[in-house]
This record gives sequence, structure tokens and C-alpha cells, in this order.
Amino acid sequence: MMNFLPLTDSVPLAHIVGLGVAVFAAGTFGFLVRRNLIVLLMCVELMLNGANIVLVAFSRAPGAADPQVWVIFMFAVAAAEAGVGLALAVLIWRRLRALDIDALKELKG
Amino acid sequence: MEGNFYPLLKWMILPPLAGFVLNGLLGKRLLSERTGGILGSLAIFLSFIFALLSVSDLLNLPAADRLLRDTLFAWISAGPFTVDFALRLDPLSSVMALVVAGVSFLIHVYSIGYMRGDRCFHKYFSYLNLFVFFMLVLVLADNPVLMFVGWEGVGLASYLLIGFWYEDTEKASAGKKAFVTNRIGDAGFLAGLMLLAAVMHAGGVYGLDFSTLSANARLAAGASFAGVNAAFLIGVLLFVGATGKSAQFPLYVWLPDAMAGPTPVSALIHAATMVTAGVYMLSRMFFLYEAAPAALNVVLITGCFTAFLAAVIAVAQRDIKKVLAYSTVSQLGYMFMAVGAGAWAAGVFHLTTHAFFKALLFLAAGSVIHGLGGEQDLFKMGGLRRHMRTTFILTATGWLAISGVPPLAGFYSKDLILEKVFASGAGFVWLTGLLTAALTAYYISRLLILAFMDKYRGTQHVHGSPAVMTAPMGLLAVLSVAGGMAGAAWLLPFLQPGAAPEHHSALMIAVSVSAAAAGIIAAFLLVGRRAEDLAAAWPRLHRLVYNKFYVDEIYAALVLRPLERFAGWTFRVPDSKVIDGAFVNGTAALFMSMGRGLRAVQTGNAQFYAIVFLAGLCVLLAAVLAGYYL
Amino acid sequence: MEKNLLDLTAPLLLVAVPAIIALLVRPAWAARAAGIGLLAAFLNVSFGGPANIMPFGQSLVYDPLTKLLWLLILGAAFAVVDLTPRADCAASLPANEYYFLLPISAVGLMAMLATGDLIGVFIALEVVSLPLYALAAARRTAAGAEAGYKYFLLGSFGAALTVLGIAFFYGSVGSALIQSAAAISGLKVNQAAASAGFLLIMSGFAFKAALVPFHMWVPDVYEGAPSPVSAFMASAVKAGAVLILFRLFVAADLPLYYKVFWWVAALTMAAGNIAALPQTGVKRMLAYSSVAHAGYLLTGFMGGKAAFPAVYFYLAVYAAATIGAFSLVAILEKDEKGVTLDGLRGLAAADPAKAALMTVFVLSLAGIPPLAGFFGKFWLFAQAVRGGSPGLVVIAVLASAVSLYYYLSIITAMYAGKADVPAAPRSATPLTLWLIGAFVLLGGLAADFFLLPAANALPFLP
Amino acid sequence: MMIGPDLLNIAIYLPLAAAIGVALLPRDKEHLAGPLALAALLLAFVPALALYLGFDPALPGMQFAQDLPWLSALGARYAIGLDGISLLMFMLTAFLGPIAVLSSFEAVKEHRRFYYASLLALQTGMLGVFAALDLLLFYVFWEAMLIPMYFLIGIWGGKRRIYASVKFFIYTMAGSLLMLAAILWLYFDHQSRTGIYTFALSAYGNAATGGTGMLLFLAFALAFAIKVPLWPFHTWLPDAHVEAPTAGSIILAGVLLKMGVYGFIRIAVPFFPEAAMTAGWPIAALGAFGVIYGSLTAWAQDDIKKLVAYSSVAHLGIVMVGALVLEPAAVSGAVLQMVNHGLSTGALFLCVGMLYERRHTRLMADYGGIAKVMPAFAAVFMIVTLSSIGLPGLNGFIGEFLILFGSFKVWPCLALISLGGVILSAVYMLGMYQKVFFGPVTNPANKELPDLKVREWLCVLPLLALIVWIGVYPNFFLKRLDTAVNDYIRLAGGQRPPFSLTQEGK
Repeated sequence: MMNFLPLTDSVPLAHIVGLGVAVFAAGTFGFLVRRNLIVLLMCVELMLNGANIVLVAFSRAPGAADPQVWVIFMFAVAAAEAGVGLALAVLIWRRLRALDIDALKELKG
Repeated sequence: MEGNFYPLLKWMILPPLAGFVLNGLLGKRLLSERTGGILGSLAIFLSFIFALLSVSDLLNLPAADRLLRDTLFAWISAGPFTVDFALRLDPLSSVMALVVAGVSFLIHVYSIGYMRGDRCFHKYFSYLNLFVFFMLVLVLADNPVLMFVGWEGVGLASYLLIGFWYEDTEKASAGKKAFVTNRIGDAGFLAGLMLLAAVMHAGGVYGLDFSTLSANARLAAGASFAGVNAAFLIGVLLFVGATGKSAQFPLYVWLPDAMAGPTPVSALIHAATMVTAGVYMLSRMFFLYEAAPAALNVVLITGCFTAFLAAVIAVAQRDIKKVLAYSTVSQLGYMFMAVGAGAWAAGVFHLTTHAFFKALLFLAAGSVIHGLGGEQDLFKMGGLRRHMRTTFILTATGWLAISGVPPLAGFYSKDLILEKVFASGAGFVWLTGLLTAALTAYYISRLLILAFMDKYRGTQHVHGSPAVMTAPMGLLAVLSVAGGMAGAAWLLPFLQPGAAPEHHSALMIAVSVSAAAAGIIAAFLLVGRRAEDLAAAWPRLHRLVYNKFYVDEIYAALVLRPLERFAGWTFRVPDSKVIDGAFVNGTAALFMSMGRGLRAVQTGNAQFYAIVFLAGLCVLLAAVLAGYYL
Repeated sequence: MEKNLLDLTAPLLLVAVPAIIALLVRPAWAARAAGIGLLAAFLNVSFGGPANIMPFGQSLVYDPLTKLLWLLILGAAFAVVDLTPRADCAASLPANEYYFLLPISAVGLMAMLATGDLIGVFIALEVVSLPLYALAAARRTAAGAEAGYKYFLLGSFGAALTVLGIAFFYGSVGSALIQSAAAISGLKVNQAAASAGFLLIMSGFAFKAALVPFHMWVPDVYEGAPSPVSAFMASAVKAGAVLILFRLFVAADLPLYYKVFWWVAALTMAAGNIAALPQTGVKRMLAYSSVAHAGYLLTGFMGGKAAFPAVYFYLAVYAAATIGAFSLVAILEKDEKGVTLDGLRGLAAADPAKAALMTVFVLSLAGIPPLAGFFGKFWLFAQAVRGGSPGLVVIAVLASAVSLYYYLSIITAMYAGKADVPAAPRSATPLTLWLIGAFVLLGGLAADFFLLPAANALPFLP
Repeated sequence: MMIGPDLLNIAIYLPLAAAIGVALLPRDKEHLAGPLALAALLLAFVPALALYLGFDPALPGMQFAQDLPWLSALGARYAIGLDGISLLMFMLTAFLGPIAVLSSFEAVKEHRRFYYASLLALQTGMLGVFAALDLLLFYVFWEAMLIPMYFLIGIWGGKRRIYASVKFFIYTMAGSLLMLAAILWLYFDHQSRTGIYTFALSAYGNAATGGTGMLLFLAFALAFAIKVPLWPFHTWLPDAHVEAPTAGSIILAGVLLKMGVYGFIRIAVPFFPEAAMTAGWPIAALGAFGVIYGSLTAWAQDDIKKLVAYSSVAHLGIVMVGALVLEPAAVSGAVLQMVNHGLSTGALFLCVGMLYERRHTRLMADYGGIAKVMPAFAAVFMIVTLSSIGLPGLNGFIGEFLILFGSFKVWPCLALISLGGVILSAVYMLGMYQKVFFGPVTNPANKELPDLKVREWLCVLPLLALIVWIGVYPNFFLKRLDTAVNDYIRLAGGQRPPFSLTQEGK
């Protein structure tokens, strides 16, 4: 097993991870407080990218390039997600004439 | 000496059983009234014949060996319990068997006339046969468990016959009252048996037949239960059973009500035979009481008190059958006094003579009621001696017999009891007994006067009774006259072969005869022409006595109604409200309301879902991290 | 190598290619294409030779274990595809898209269960999820759209968390293989980060498996989605999620996780069952029931790796009963609102076959012997006892007792109630439903048939 | 054919096979459902009778035993067999089944195929419970039988049938589920000690002691106590009885309740003798309390069926005393009393059903004077009533007598309390009888009621015959019990010491 953590680079790993977590947290916060469906979609993308940053951060160790490949997959996934999400948003707009999360409360209880 | 096997015994009990089945199943459809009646009577007659045969064989045995046995089959065997379906004939049971079968036969014959035309004629005979069957089982049983079969069986027959005219709610209730009151006594009987069996088992004795029990009575005397001597306790508990069946205080209340049944039933079951079962049982188990003299005292006092109480109540009754019923209770009290004084043979003697004269009196009363078309109120009778000559003569015989006028039957047995009580040293009891004797003479004379003397006060047309009714009464009258002398000569030595012959002291005879005379004279003086004699003199006392000291009402107020109310409350509150309501349905309601709570949380808001998601995740993460950092 | 690769990919292709065909052909043929593909794949896996190949290392593994899991997924997917045309809503579904998306989702599930690599698992999960978001809204109604979007939002939210978890796990352990989770307990440094990361990963699958507190989407989505889609989500997708979760859980085998999952299991069983009590809509009730069943399954996790046969068997019988119940709802419902308890009134008189089948399914879900659900539950709870969690079993059985109420309410409505309106004309009951019914009825008495192969596959669990 | 396990299997599964057949009858042949069911159960009674007669009372252990592999992955086996105790229960079930079917011919008009299929399936479930020698098999039968019973109450029941059926199902099931947990615990505990996975009943003698043993015992005891039903777990019973159709009540009272006591005898006590020794008295005390309580609540009823239902609480209470006292006579009495209660209470429900079919009411107040209108029925009802209150000469007395006498030696207090039931049973039963049968016919609706029909005679006569037979010659039944009862007491750790009768201070 490789040992990743003792790094010699100038930017400490912790900072990069911190950045990723911060982006993730921002996305999460937005997800929880925003109302517009499109914005929510963007927040989810933000979360995903925050996670990607963390993932990539760990690929700085020698011989640990895998995550760099993985994030490419993630981009594809994110794109597909966005595609489905937007399609659904369009459908909702057509049916409900609203893009507000508060409109989606018919199913409950 | 284990007794001789004697297969004839079972033939005593089988004919009435067959009669019960035949009349019960086929009766209404296949048999005419006449055939049914004859069939029923014949069954009993067969029993009587077999009883005679058996007894004569018994008499052929030497006095010390007089025991015949007939084991039909092993009845109950489980674990240490083995109870045989076994019959036993010894002097005690032969006397009882003869009395039961004999008197029953006479009353069956009488009933053919009395019940003529009843809608349920066959049912009546079927029940009557059932009664005799159970009574004989009771009498002949070789162990107390089988005896209990007869014991409860006669209770059943009594229940069925009291409520025979069930369409009258009051009569049906009287039957139920009899059964339930008897059940209270029976529970005591069973409890006594349970303790007895436990004591025997603890001593390594597993047989429950009377010979074995008798041989091991010392085990009971040596044991104790809950700090009380076991023999005493068993004795008292068995006596509780006897107070139920034999209508002693405090369980006597059912017997007067039992008069709701047809009069021959009152004569047979509620005067001559069934009610004496308690006396018989105590005599049968006397070996236990020998081991526990204190229990005998309980019997003595209770018997004495009952005899007196019932005699007092009898003085004021208007219903002819009620007078006789209380008289029966009182006479049974005498029998228990005898047992309590240690003279069970005297008790059985009185039992026998009482069976004769009380059956006679009841049948006579039945004849009167029959002749008056159902009228039972003494104050609506009067002057019947002219309309019903035979009945009058027969009643008069019974009157003399029960009053204790020598040399009729009642005199011998009652006098013997009083003597024995006196000899046992219970002076106060003796005095009460004597007073009761006077009261007896009074109330029975009052009955005679009110019914037969003076002028007829009723409105009903009076008709006489057929020969089929009067003939059995005649036989009973003969027995009432001669039974005492014969009994004193043969019965007592037969019952207690070794015992010394009785010496009657002239003084005692004089005292008891004068008591009887006093009662009779008082009655003729007081009752006289004025119908409501005592009532006018002491109205409040009369009301108290007439209402039987309100004992029924007191029982109802103190026991029955509170218990019934308690039963209702038990169902309404603890059962419906607490257990079912609060606990069972409450649990269901609790979960349902929790479910509604969860529904409310499910708002439909996706962001709220995410918050729950995240918060839950944080808790889980915290739990995991706490595992590392705490 | 070449042949091996074919062995491995054949089942996947047998599903995927007809699915693509279904997208292209006339709508009337789409169902047939998808069904034939799934059936062919099922037969291929059943009767294809013994396999134990790993052409891409841990990334794709085809072994007896995989075969068992695939059979479960394929069977469930086939049943759903086969029954969809009978559903009341079938006409309003866009056939081409539907019969494309659903098999593709199944392919995703197959891939997810065949990979030993967390990234592979994640991507496969997205392959599962994305079609499902669309399927949930396939009817293009308001409710469907709401269900689809809610599912999408929360699913993406969970996915992001999963990725974050993978990142941390990789960062602390240095590998993204599932089996490397076994190393967590041996880590000198970063053990906390690793186990937290791994927990994040598991939460993503806990979301799909509908464990409390990640379950809130379930009733809304199941209710809003077309009934056949709900059936698929409640059966195949849940089975896949639970199996992956089980794999992750036993791979890590951390005592701490046992504690955490103990509570999750208890809460899930309690909340699922209790929330189902006041429901009147059958779909929603079944949704909550599926939450509760995830809890039961988690109870089995307490037995560790050896609990696999029990978990597998339970999933099989649960999936069967759930598909059966949802399919009946799909057949019986008359509009988008779905079937209510009142709507089931008098069904027994009107259509005794369907009522009887529904009874069998519901009683199996309730775990009443001699139905398969009982044996499943019995053996599942046994695992928890073996694993030393009898307390959880007590909670589980109490929760089962609570669940009886709403399961019985379905049966009661069908049998004891009289219909207010004249019943619709009786329709034929599909053969597939009869087969599922027979399986649910008798599968438990012949549980050996499932438990023994599953026990044999145990060594292949990472 | 040899009298062996094959016959046993036929007796158990013939009803199930018939159930499937009846359920699959075409709609226009629906009227054949009842006769077919009756024929099947009568046919199934033949092998049961052969088993009964072929049973060797002297042999210890199980007879007609069969032990086949079933779920090898679990170690569960298909093991069946009978000993004296289960034999009697088995016979009772096989005997009551046809009567229950016959009693429904006129009462049930709707969904007849389903109805008779349920009754038949129920029969297999109950027979299986009494024959099972494997815990898992036992549990499967035990629970499976709830389903048809639930349907019987829920579909063909009275006004509150839904409430009653759901309550019955959930209440009894909830108790059993804890037993399930206990079974699992035992199973793994046994494996850890011996290395063997098994559910064989015989493997679990004295399976656990101490605190664990007590907990497990209580888990089993709860399941069985609910079924008995022991006070205070009885409230499902009146509801179930009142709402159930006649046949359901007959089976419920006749057989289902017995399964609770049977569970104690076969499982709870032998598995945990130590715990049973400690907890036996309190549980029996609940039973004895139930005797009084059940009698009082029965007294307070105005619905005949409810009265009989509460009387069951009382009757089963005394049976519990006998079963737990571990005195041979009392245990024999308890088993026999179960049969007796099955017969007499079954017959009572049958009779109430006959009344109900005629008048569609169960309130005593609606009757009165029925003895005049239906004399034969009144006689039958009287005999059954007397049997129920334990009149000597009829069956009820033998059981009560043995229980009371046997248990008095150990627990005199409980025996005396139970004795109170002897008095009270006469009060409420005769009170009921009087209200229904005696008095004048006041209600014009009662004037023209027909007396018993041939079919009804056929229902009651076998019951009456047994009621008398057991009362007069109980040894025919008791002698098959001795060995099994001794086995039970041995497994339960031997007899309890009798209370001391020695004179204090002497």
C-alpha cells in the first residue's frame, strides 16, 4: 500500500482537500436553501465537483494517478445527470408552470 | 376382611337407569301415559326387590362380616389416583337402600295418579327414575368419589324436578337456587375430599374406598393443614357439604323454595331421601369424626340451631308445603344432632322413620292440593276431614308420628336422639331439642287444624284422590305407625351389631312425651277457630317469623347482589376498560397515532428530506467518529 | 481470454442489445424485445457453465456469486417487463423509451453487482439511477414529474456524498477496491477518516435501499411513479442496493459499523412499519413496507459475511412478493391516483384469483408461514441472533407484529368489504403472476434450493 | 397398511388436499363444497382412529414417528410423531373437524368453496401442530393455522368481524413472534454447545437455565399464554368468539385454545424446567385467578356466545393449574380436561349456533321458554351445560376432579381458588340456561321455532356420546396418557414436593 500523505509540494494537501470540502459544503448549503429547480441542479453539480476536487487531491502521490482518470468518468456522469435533470425540469415547467421546489409538494404524507 | 364380591348389587342401580333412558328417549312418542308410569314404577320395584335379595344375603353373613361388594370397572386411574366404580352393601347402606327404593316405589305409584294428564308425564318419570338411580349410587358407593357422583346427581334430579314446571319463572329459579346452593356445599365436600386424599397420599395410602379410609383415619388425625387439625378440617368441610344437601343452616334456604316442584317430588326428594344424604354421608364417614370430636360439636350445634330455627319458622307459614318443608329442615336438624352427639345410628333411625311419616305427610298434602286443584294456602282450606276422609286419617297418622306420640315411629327415634344428646352432656342442646319437639307438635297440629278442622274456607270444588294415590299413603301410614317399634327392635342392632341395647329411662320418655303433648294442646287452644292466631297477638314477631327472619333477603343483600354487581363491574371496568381498552386497544391506538405523527413529518418537501438525510448522516458520522476520538 | 470475456459480457449484451432494439422498433414490439433479452440473459446465466473469471481484475468479476446476484436482478426485471403491458398505465407509457430504460437500468444493476471497484460501483449506480429518474416521470404527468424530480434531486445529492466518501476512502486507504475496506481496521493513521468516508459511500446505497434516515423520498416517488416502475425500484433496485451495501458492510467488517447499523436497522423497521399504519393508498403503504423490509434486511447484516444466503434468499422472496403486489396494483388501478384500500373492496368476489394472489403476496411480506416470506425472515433474523444481536431481533419481531395491521387491512378490504361500485369486468390473470405466486407460496418450504447455492457462493464474497 | 407414519401423514394432509380440491371446484359445483369437505374429514378421521387404536400405551416416547430431511441448510427436519398427550389432542381435532363442517351446511351460503377450503386447511394446520416434533415445523403449523382462522372470522363473521379477526390475528401473532426470537436464540445456543444445527424438540430438554432460561421461558410462555388464553391476555377471545361463525367458534374453543396449553406441556416446560419450576406457580396462579375472573365476567354477559367465551377463560385457567403443577394425576386431568372442554364448549357453541340460525340473535333477553318450543334441543343443551359445569358422571367432572385433587397436594391454595369456579360455573351457566329455556314464551318470534333437524342431530350426537363416555369410562382415554405424562414430568424436572401436612409443634 502506498503512503500518500507526507507531501513535499508547496500547497499542503489539506488545503486542497479543504477547498474541495468547502465547494461541496457551498453546494450543499445552496441545495438546502434555494428554491429554484435549476439552481438546485447547479448546487448538486457544485457538490459533485467539490467531491471531485477532493478526489483529485489525493492523486498527487506518486503512482496514484487513478483518481485523475476517475474524475473524467465523473464529468460524464455529471453531464448525464444534468441532462436528465434539465429534461425533468422542462417537464415540470410544462405541467406545473413553475420551477419552484415548493410546487413539488403534492406527494406527501 | 375385604368384603365379598357380590355381582347382584349393580342390579339395584341399573333398572332405574334403564327406566330413565326408556322414558326419556321413547316416552312421549312410543309409550302411553299408563305404560310410562308403570315402567317407571316397575324399575324402582325391581331395585327394591334386588335390594331385598341383597340385604337378605347380607343378613346371612356373620354380624362382623356384613359387607358385600361389586366392582363394576376401574373408573378413574391417573397417576396415583385409582378410583373404582364399586358398590358396597353393609348394614348402613342396606338400610338406606331399602328406604330409598321402598319409599321411591310408593311415591312412583302415587305419582301415576298425581301427575295424570301432565304434558310432560314421561319426562317426570324419567327424571324420577334418574333421581333414584343417583340416590342409589350415592348410597351404595364404595368410595367418596363415586358417592359424589350420586351426591351431585341427586342434586341434578332435584334441580330438574323443582323446575319441572319451567314455564313458571319462579319455579325455574327455585331449581337454580337449589342447585347453586347445593354447589356451595358440594365445593365444601370436594375440598374435604381433596384434603382427605392429600392426607392419605402423604401417608402412602392410595386407596380411596371406605374400608381403607376407615382403617387409616388416624392419618388424618395426625396431620394438620394451615395449622388446623386435618381430621377436624375434613370433618367440617364434609359437613359443609352435608349442610347443602341436607338443608342445614346456613345453606337451608333452598329447601323451602324447592316446594315449587310437584308434591310427590317434595315428598320423595325433599323430605324422605335426598335431603337425608348428608346424614348418611356423615354416618358413612363417622370414622373421621371419631378422630375429630371437635368437628362433631360443630355438627351438634348446627343441627340443634337449625332444628329450632326451622321449627320456629314453620309455626307461622301459610303454605301447607312450606310448613312441611321447614319441618323437614327441622327434623334433619335432629338427625344431625344425633350424629353430633356421636349416635349416628340414632340419626339413621330417625332418618328412616322420618322418611315414612314425612313422605306420608307430603303425600297427604299433595292429595289435599290435588283435591283443591292446586291450592296450597292453609287459610283457604279447612274442614277437609269431611271432604277427604282417607286423606284426613292418613294425615292424622303422620301428625301423631311426627309429634312424637308413642308408640308411633317418630316417638322412638326422636326420643332416642334426645336421650343420646342428653347423655353426651350437651344440656343446652338437649333443652333446645326438647323445645323444638314441642314446637314440632304445635306447628303440625296447627297444620292439621287449619286444613281439616272447622269449615271449608276455600272456593274450589273439592274432590277426593284415587286409590293409586291413597294406597301408597296407606302403606306409609302403616310404616309410620309401626316403623318405630320395628326399628328399635331390629334396625339399631343391625346398624351397630356390637352396641349395647338402648335403655330408655322413664323420666326421659315422660319429659319428651309431655313436650309433644304441650305442643298439641297449645295448638288446639291457640289455633282454635280464629285462623290468624299468633299474628294478632304479636304482629311484628309474626311478620318476622312469617318472613323467615328475612334470611333470604339478607343473603341476597350481603352475598348475592354484591357479587353480581361485582361481576358486572369486573366485566365493565377491569376487563373492558382497563385490559382491553387501555392495554390492548390502547397499544394499537398508540402505534396508530405514532404513524400519524410520521405522516405529518413526511411533508413532501424534498429539501426537508435532504436535511433529514444530512442530519441523520451527521449523527451516524458522529457515532463512528466518536468511536475513534472518545 | 476471448471466450471468458464473452461469457462475462454475454448476459449484459443480451439485455442491452435488445433494449437498444426496443428503442428503435415499433412501440408494440418494444416490450417483447426487452422481455426476450432479459429472459435470454436469465437463461444464459442459469445454464451457462460454471464461471470464475476476472478479465479486468477486480473491476469486473464473473463468478458463482455474480451469477446468483444476476439471476435475482434479471428475474425481477423480467417479471416487471413482462407484467408492464398488463398495467393500467401501460398505454400512457412511451413504450420505446420505457423498454429501453428499464433493461438498461437492470444492466447497471448487473454491472454494479459484478464489480469489486468502488468507482465501478458508483458509475454503475448512476447507470441504474439515471434511467430510473426518467422512468419515474415516464407518464409525463404532474405527479410523475414531481416524483422524478424529487428522486433525481435526492439521488444526485446522495451520489455527490458517495463520491466525496470515495475520495476520502481512497485518500486514507490508497485503494478504491471494495475488498480494501478490510484494511480500515488495520490502519495506523487516518482510520477515522477512512471509516467516515466509507460510511459516506454506504449512505449513498442506504439511500437507494431506503434506510432510515435516507428513506424520505421513497413513499413520494413510489406513489408518483408508474406502478411497474415502483415495482422495479422496490424489487430489483432495492435488491441491488442492499446487496452492494452488504458487500461493503462485510468487507469493512468494522464493529463500529455494526453498532451504527444496529440503530439504523431498528429505526428503519420501526419507522417504516409505523408510518405505513395510517396509509390508505396501497402503493404508498407498500412503499413504507419496502422501507421496513430494508430494515429487516439490515437485521441480517448483524450476522456478518455468513449471513449472505439469508440476505439473498430474503431479497428473492421479498422481490417476488413486492413485484407481485405492485403488479396487481398496477393492473387494478384505474387512474393515476392509484389503488386505495376502499378501491380494493369486494375484489375477492369480483376477481377471486387476483385477490388470492394479493393475499399470498401480502402475507408473505408480513412473514406468515408457510409462505416464503416467513422462512426468509426467519433465517434473516437467525443471522442477527448468531451475530449476537438478539435485542435487534426482538425489535424486528415487534415491528413485524405492528406491520400485520396494515397488511391485514389490504386483505380485509378485499375479502370482508363489499364493493361500493360494481366491480370492473374480470381480467385474465397473467401467467407470470401465477408463477410468482407459486414461488412465494412454496419457495419457503423448499428454501434449500436457494440457500445451498448461496452458501456455496460464500467464498466469493470479497 | 401398517399403522405408522404414513397413516399419520394421511390424516394430516388429506384435509389440505381436499382444501385445494374444494377451492378449485367450478363455480356451478359450489354446492358440493360442503359435502366434499365433510367426506374428506370423515375419511381423514379413519386413519386418525386407527392411530388411536393402534397406539401402544405402554411404549415410552413418540409413536408413528417419522424423521425426514427438510431444510438441510437450517438443520430443520420434517419430524412428526405422537405420544399419549398429542394423540388425544390429535384425536380431538380430527373428531371436531367433521362436526364443524357439518354445522355449517345451512349457516354458510356465501363463498362456500373458500369457506370449506379454509376449514380444511385449518384442520391440517392444527393436526400438524400436535404432530410436529421439530420446532420449525411446529412453528410453521402454529402460525399457518392463523390464516384460515382469520378468514373464517373476517369473512363469515358477525358485525364486528373485521375488528375481531384483525385483533385475533395480531394479538396471537405478536406473542408468537417473541417465541420465534427465543427459538432462534436456542437454536444457536445449542449449536454453540454441541456443534449441531437442529430444531428437534428432543434436543432441547433443559435447554437453558438461570436468567437466560427464565427470559426464554417467558418468551415461550407469553406465546402460549395468549393462545390459552391466560388472564390478562384473554381479551381477544370474546371478540373472536362472538364474531366467528359457529364452526369457527367450535374450532377456536375446541382446538385452538388447547394449543396454548399443549405448547406449555410439549415445549415451554420441558425446555426450561428450572424456569418453569420457579415461574410455574405464578403462571398457574394467573390460571386460578382466571377461573374466578372468567366466571365473574361470564356472569356479567347478556350475549350467550360471549358468556361461553368467558367461561373458556375459566376452564382453561384450571387446566393451566393442572398442567403446571407436575403431579401425574393433575397433568392427566389437565390433558383430559382439554378434551372435555373441547367437547363441551364445542357443543355449546354448536348449540348457540343452532339457536342463532333460527333467531339471528345471541342475546339471552331475546329468548325464554325455548324448552317448550324445542324440547329435544333443550335436553341436548342441558346435557352440554351440565358437562360444562362439571357434573359428575359427565366428562367435565373427571378432568376437574383430577386437576383439583392432584394440584391440591402441591398448591392447595390454587386448588381451592379453582374450586370456587365449581360454584360460579353453576351460577352463570344455569342462569343462562334459565333465561333462554325456562319461563314463558314471551317473544312471539320464538313461538314457532322448529326442533332439531337430522343434520343437527348428527352434529350433536357424537359430542353427547363422548361427553357421557368420558364421564363414565374415562380410563379408555386416561390409560393412553400415563406414559406420556410421566415423560413430561420427568422432563420437567420431576414432581414438585407436596406441601407439608405434618402437625406443627408435635
